[in-house]
Amino acid sequence: MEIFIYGFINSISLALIALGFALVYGISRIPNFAHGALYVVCGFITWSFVRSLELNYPLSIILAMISTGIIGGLIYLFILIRVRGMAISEIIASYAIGLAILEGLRWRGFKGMTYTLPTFKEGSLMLAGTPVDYHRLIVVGVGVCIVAFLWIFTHHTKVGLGLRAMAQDERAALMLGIDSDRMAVVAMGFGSMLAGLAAVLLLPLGNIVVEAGYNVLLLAIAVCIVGGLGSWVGAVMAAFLIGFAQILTVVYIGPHFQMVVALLAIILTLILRPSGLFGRQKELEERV
Amino acid sequence: MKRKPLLMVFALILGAALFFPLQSAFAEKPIVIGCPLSTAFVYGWDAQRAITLAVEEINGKGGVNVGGEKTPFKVEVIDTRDLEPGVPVSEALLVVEKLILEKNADFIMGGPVRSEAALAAMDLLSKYKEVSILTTGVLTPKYHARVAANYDKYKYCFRITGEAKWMVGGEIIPCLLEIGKEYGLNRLFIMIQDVAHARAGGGIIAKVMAKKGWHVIGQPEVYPTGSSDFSMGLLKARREKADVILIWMDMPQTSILLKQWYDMKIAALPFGSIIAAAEQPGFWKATEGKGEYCLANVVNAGNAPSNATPWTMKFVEAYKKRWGLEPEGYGTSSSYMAPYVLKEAIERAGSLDSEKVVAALEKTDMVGVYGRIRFDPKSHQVIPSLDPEKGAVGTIFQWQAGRRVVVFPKSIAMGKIKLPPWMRK
Amino acid sequence: MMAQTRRKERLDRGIRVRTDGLYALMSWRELSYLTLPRVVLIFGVLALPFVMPSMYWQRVISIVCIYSFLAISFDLLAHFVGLVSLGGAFFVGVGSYLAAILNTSLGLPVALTIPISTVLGATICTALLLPCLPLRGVYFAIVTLMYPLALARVIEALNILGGTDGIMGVASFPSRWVEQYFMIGALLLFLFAIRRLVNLDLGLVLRAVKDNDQAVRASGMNVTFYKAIAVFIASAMGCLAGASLVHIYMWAGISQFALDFSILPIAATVIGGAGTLTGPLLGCFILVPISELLRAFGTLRIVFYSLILVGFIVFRSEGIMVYAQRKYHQFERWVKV
Amino acid sequence: MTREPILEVKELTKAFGGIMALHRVSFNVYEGEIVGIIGPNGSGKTTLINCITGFIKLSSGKVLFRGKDITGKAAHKIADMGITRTFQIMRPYYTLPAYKNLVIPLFSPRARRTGGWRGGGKLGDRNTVGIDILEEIGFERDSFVPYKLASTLPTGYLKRLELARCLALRPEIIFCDEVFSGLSMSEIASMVPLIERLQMDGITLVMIEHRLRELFRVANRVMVLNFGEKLMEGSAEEIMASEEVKEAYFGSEEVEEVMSHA
Repeated sequence: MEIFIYGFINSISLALIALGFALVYGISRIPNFAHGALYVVCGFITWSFVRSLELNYPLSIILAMISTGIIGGLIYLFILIRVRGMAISEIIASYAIGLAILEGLRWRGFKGMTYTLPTFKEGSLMLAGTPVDYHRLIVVGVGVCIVAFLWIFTHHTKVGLGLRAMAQDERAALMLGIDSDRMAVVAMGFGSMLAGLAAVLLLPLGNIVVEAGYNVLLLAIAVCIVGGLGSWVGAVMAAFLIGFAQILTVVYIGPHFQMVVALLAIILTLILRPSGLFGRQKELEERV
Repeated sequence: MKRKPLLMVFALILGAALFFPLQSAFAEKPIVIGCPLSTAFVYGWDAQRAITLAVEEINGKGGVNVGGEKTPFKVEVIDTRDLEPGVPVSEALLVVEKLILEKNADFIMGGPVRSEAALAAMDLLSKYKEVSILTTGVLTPKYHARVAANYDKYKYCFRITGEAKWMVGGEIIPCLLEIGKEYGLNRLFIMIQDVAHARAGGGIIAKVMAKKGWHVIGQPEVYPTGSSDFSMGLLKARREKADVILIWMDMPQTSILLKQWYDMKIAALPFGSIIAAAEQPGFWKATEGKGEYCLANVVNAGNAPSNATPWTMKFVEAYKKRWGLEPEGYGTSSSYMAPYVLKEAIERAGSLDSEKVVAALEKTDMVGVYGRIRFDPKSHQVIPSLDPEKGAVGTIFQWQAGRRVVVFPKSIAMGKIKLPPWMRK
Repeated sequence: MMAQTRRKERLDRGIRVRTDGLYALMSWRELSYLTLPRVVLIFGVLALPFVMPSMYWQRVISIVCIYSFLAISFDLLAHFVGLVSLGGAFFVGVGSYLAAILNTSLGLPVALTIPISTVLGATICTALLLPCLPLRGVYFAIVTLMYPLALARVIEALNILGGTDGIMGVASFPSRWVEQYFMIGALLLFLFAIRRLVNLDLGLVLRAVKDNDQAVRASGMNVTFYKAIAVFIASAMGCLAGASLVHIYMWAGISQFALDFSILPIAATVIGGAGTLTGPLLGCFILVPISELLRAFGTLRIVFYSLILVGFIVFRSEGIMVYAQRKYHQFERWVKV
Repeated sequence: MTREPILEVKELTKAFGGIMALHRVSFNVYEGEIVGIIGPNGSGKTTLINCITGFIKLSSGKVLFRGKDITGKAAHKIADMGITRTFQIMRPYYTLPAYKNLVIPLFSPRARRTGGWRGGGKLGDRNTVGIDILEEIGFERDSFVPYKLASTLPTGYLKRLELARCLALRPEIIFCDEVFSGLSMSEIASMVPLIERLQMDGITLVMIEHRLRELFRVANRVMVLNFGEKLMEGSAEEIMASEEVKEAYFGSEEVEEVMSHA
């Protein structure tokens, strides 16, 4: 029973981490390697709002997410827009930006282990014999709402449909009058806000550390590739797959294989089925 | 008239390379202490602060008289980044070399913080015959074992901080037994990080405690560096009704573990043989009190307020005055002592020559912040003991109501070990 | 109006006008014009160890050579074969572990361990990368980025090869000079070998694989086989770098798989000028010393060279070497009319 | 033409997801003949070639070459056996000069074995053999053209370059995918004798074309594909007379125009 509950929690947190990355790649075909950096930046911004400016917690969360979204949008506007289309320069440019942000934070003094965020609600309750603390339940609740919201947003709102159109075929969307660059900025901003949301939800469980940026990027890439780059539905499914796989390895094989699972998932998926569970990568399937 | 862009570019590089190093050679001749520390991490910057504090105090009192002539210490700290994942150890070794060759450091102090980097640096230090005192980070018993095994090659390497074997045998196990006797606990659950010294330490504790009649639950749970989910381990501890959870992790994610332990109200006492997150004074505010009742070992006394020797409280006050907070990580008091030990050895040796200083260091015998400092002549490891008069004393403290109360060894204890309320049998 | 007695004449006018691309050298002046950059490069690099002020900077030269090997191997794969591999660290790691094992357990001398671990490492890396050769673009990049991390985690989890402590007490180079001149010699050897290879028939096939692999497949050649050859050559250079790194620092551990070995060579290639093979070498000779000079600033160093990297990529400057080549062909001199 | 067929295709089907691109197409090709394949756009002509030459995995059916089953073999193995193809969208190596474009096929194992076109490959260096082949198919020898970058060549020359790439392997069968399309009348006029000379050199040609007048002049037999199914097979005259073909091409003036002139 415990495996199911904590497997579910682990999967939802993986889904939250990966959604931002999947959304950005799905819409604007940009692999946003600065995802981990945005996650950590949002954590430290929230910390400075809460701890040094003493704003109340929900307000500082919203402000932090908005500012992370703006940072994401600016990264696209000033940097990634010039390298659109050249896949490898995108990776290198976005990774270098992420590296610059992370090491800049560390140099600015955000080091050590004393940076933490208060949890939403103290205490825990017994759920079918296993103690689960309220904060984790809130995380699961918010996670499920986000997935539902994304479903509604992309299927029933104008902007959402515009984003999906661009995901399918950018040139066709351009022809129909959807300004792909503006959409890409929206996508990047939205993706960064999702990264910020994941940060705000998951960081109170532990402390805010710059190294988390690298781990988060790794997990996001693992989930998105297994789920098929570009389809956020695939990403959610893959999050559950890897989430439970990690918990099962911890219980049955041994906790020290936990990190290996995510990495092997990437390598095996790319070799066996590069387009992942739901992806349909045009350039990989037969095209002559 | 021919302009050769290629030549110009080469000239630019050579010029830059030439200009920088020459400039530092002309300063007047102090004794240079090179400190390769990972300044982005608590073990790095606390050692840096302690060494700077000690050097300022020594220079304040006129510096070191080398054969009658007063010369001040000069500290050169360079960030080795060796505690960061993804950074090659060769970076740390490059820093050690830069200190020795370019900054012409006479002595290396603090030493690379990560065990592998320190072990690798031993070969470099012996190559350049550079005396080095290791004060923080490195716990692995392999360090002084290599000095003993190959004395004339590695005789320049000293370590003034405690090491894992004594820490486990001499401090952690007696403390566990004490807790067991006092509260009738005997079910031990071990969670360690996937690092060589943690695996070794965890293994020894499991074996010895089993022999001492404790019931050790399963194999030690090994968590890779950077893993952020401990729920399964904690649930297993709860299911198996563990009394004490031994934690040997120096990664920041341990605070996730402690917060989850508190939320789950698990009836077990967290005993941090090495728990970096819980050592710092800021830990209490960071976890809003969720870290209460957690025991943490800070290897040497003085890192938590206690009165092992008259000097201990003086050091704690001086540190608080200079840096605004109590001593932090377990490298603080040992890094503070190192300049003093070096000063005393240099004055006895009367010169900066490595051979003479090594001989003088081997005969060191002074009462320091954490007890009597003496080096084992064969392995250059500081001689530990439970009594401040006889040797270097370790400290295990418990977080009680916002303060770090030293609970072990008895000779310097400031309070008794308390159990969390939800654990009353 | 006074008749103009002098006019500007392009230096390479004599050479270029005769044939398109195939140089016919008619005089010493033209011969020196063509060979000067190469001569400057060779003697400049060879003279470096003498010019360096302190022993520390000589060690930096060896580190520069290591990064240059990786930069050239990245440039070969990315520009000439179309396989963008972010896994420089993978080659270095495999090479260094092999050299350490050969040296410590089998007791082979340095002169033997480096060649053996280069060839053996290259076979192992190619074999491990074989399944992902059919991948293209972003996918190949991500897989190669993951390989070193996965291997480091596996070694850490299984606690093999010395686990997290790594292998110690590896023999070092006999002397500093041997170390430097071996590195510089091997570097120049590989640089000119690769420049020759690229124009050979095999090099043409590799460039064709990048240009249009379907056409190569239609002419009856197994594309994966030729990609494997390219990866073998690139990983040989990476393993050579890894092996020599081990012998410089007498230690091998999982941090040899660090990301720095993947990122810095790419930065050097982008700055130096992709596709010219000497460009990445120049990039390393600029980036690594500067990052050493900045070492006192701690992590600001990484912020510094990642911002340079972004700047060069975003403003898409073609890199110093390409610019230098273009300018070098436009030199003029005053000539009597 | 009662000899043993060089290539037999039996019940070849290929479905992309739900769409049935090819539905049980079977036909034979005999040594030394030119077979034309015509059909309206999207009737599966290019997919047929891709399946036979192994560029796409076929859903079901068999392909026999001189009696040996080559279904599903890798594209480079099939090409190595002598079944070469040109691409509808030309695929030269744009960054290399024209004669260097031929160095790559001459580097292939088949070219080394058979010595390439006219047997020159084994002996001389590949550049000169490349220039010989280019001259064979219409690149003026001592002009600038063979040395120009492929990216600067006009379409006519690029189409010939595709053919040259196949010739470099001394092929037994060449699948020409719309070799005439996109060429001016004069270029086609100079291309037809080239095709005829290839036939005289004993190479079997399977040509997919839309320009029916040139195809009918050259092809011995023609097959009509419509919506992935084989409509008819027969000589050029039978095709022109048949009603179904007219329906398939209903309204396409070309057939009318050809009919009136034939």
